[in-house]
Amino acid sequence: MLVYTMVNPLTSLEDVKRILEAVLLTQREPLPLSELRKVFEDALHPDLLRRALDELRKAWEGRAVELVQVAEGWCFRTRPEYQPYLDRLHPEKPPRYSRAVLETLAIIAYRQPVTRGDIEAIRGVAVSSQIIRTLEERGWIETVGHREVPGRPSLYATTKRFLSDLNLRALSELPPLPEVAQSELPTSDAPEIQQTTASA
Amino acid sequence: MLVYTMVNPLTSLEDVKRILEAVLLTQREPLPLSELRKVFEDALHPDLLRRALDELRKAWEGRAVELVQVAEGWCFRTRPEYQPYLDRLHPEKPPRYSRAVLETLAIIAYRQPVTRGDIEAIRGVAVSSQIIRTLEERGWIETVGHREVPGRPSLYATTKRFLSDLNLRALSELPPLPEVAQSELPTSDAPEIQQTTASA
Amino acid sequence: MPRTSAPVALDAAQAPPVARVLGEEWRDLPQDLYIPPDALEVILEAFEGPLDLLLWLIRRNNINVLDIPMAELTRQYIEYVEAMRRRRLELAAEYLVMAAMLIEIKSRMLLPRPQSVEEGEALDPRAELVRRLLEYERMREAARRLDCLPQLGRDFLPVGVAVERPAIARLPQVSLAELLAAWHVILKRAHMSRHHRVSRQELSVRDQMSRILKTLQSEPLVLFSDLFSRAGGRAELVVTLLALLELVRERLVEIIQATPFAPIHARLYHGEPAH
Repeated sequence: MLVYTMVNPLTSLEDVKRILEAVLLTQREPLPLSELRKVFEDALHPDLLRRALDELRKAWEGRAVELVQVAEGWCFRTRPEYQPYLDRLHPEKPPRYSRAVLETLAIIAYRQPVTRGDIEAIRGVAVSSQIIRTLEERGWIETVGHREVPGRPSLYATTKRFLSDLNLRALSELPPLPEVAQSELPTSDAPEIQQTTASA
Repeated sequence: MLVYTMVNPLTSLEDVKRILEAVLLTQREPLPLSELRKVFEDALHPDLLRRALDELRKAWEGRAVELVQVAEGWCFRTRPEYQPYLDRLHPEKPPRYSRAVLETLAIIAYRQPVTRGDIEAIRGVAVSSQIIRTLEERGWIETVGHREVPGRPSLYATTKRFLSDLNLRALSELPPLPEVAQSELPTSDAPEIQQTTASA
Repeated sequence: MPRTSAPVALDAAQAPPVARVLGEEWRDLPQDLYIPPDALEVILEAFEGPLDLLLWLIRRNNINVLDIPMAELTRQYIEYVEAMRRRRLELAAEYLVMAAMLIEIKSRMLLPRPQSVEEGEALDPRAELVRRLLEYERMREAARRLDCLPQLGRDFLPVGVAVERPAIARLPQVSLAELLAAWHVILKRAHMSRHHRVSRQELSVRDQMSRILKTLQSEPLVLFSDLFSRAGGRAELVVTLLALLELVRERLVEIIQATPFAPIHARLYHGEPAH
């Protein structure tokens, strides 16, 4: 039997389920039992509340949305299999790399092999480890050696993955770019690099 | 039969309904048919989409949540009868609109497009900017043009959002304008309307 | 104040309490228009303006709005305005305008009507006021009915459940154009004064430099000639040679030959005391 005191007395477990369904469907956050009991002014026996929730969960089994109990309470959630359909509604904006990452990548691509110091000298600002890690984790750059100077800094170069991800067969397919004259571009620990071709 | 091209081909109307249900249950804003078609990569025949929606609406009848078609599209909403239960979770009610706001809204709804001057002429008092702003911020009214008179005042009209927020599909579903006949005006039990005996 | 008339109960469902005085709701106003001085302001705040007040006065006295006893109405209205002035309340301009309008109507009604040449048009000066009152009355009622409609957020809620998102990180894509743009920014910052072009050949040289370094990472000592074995043509041979020379110049690679005419090897640069 239900125990409650309501303006319109509930008459059945069905009523309780109907109300719980409405409450849970309007909430994005899981609701703990204590909150759910508030809906019935704490007048619903805890066993009945649980039974209603259990029956409701069963009723939703096999549908695209299911009722689940998580650490924080009860909530309705879409099943992951339906994610692709939901994604079509709001195609997420593709994430973008920051300017610092792009510049670092450009420097490694065009000036490889380079050390972090080289990159910093060209960019004029410090290059965080995070930037290097981002590009390494992406599989776009790798350490190909160390420069034999104090600290033995890593020499970075681009990978085959980088080329294939950018639809290139070889580095030489990168678009030629205007470049700073050697005298203009600061260098760090690297001995001076000559322009191998003067095409100015 | 369904017409579609999908990675995982749909096999039945049931699948379509299950997907629509998931999509609509996750969206707080109404979804127009064009958006719903995107979910199926525009490969679902419009008739089938409508049929699925109709069947889904019927399947939800009698529950505390209903599938409704409003001006902006389709959406699931709780039924007003269950609001007292929902209010117990969120006791803070949205503020009620003042008479000034409601009268302004009514004039815009029934006499649109109107300028602020038009509204003032009907209400006999100045309409504060705050009133207009309140309605604009709610997304219920918008400027749809300007009257070509000195000052080029804004012409206000109601929005689709206004209709949607009242569970309506079109302006024609608004309650009809009351006919205020002379006989309706006196509200007392006075037998007959008094004549102008005392005038002048 | 005004004549007494039948008690008028404002329709409770239709109108909110006219006022609250000392916590008490005034639904029924004193029928002979007794206005407690302190309540005047409160009462006037209950009206949305002169039309609202006028409609109330008309209702209160059971007057047919289409046949307004202008003199009586005007008299009452002016009394309100007077009372407000005595109490030095903020006198809304709209009420004064209405008072002026009522007086004008009254005075015109006292004048003999012109035997209008324009036939028919019995120019009742009250017509315009009646039209405005009726229109306001309709809108007031329309507002009340609108407010009775179920409203999102107040009477029902949108449904929206959480979406279970699998943690598939979406990776940024980079285009050649973006790389190019990044390079331009670098150049701009470096205050470029002369333009050079990275030749395709130099890029392939730098590419080859990376490759040689990678080879030497896995094989500490590589025969000089083996570095060229993969070469696919004269151009490639030249590129490889240039790359090696560049690597040596940058002290990244060293070329060693134990004795004259012995095989030449390449290995990663090991610093000064190499041999």
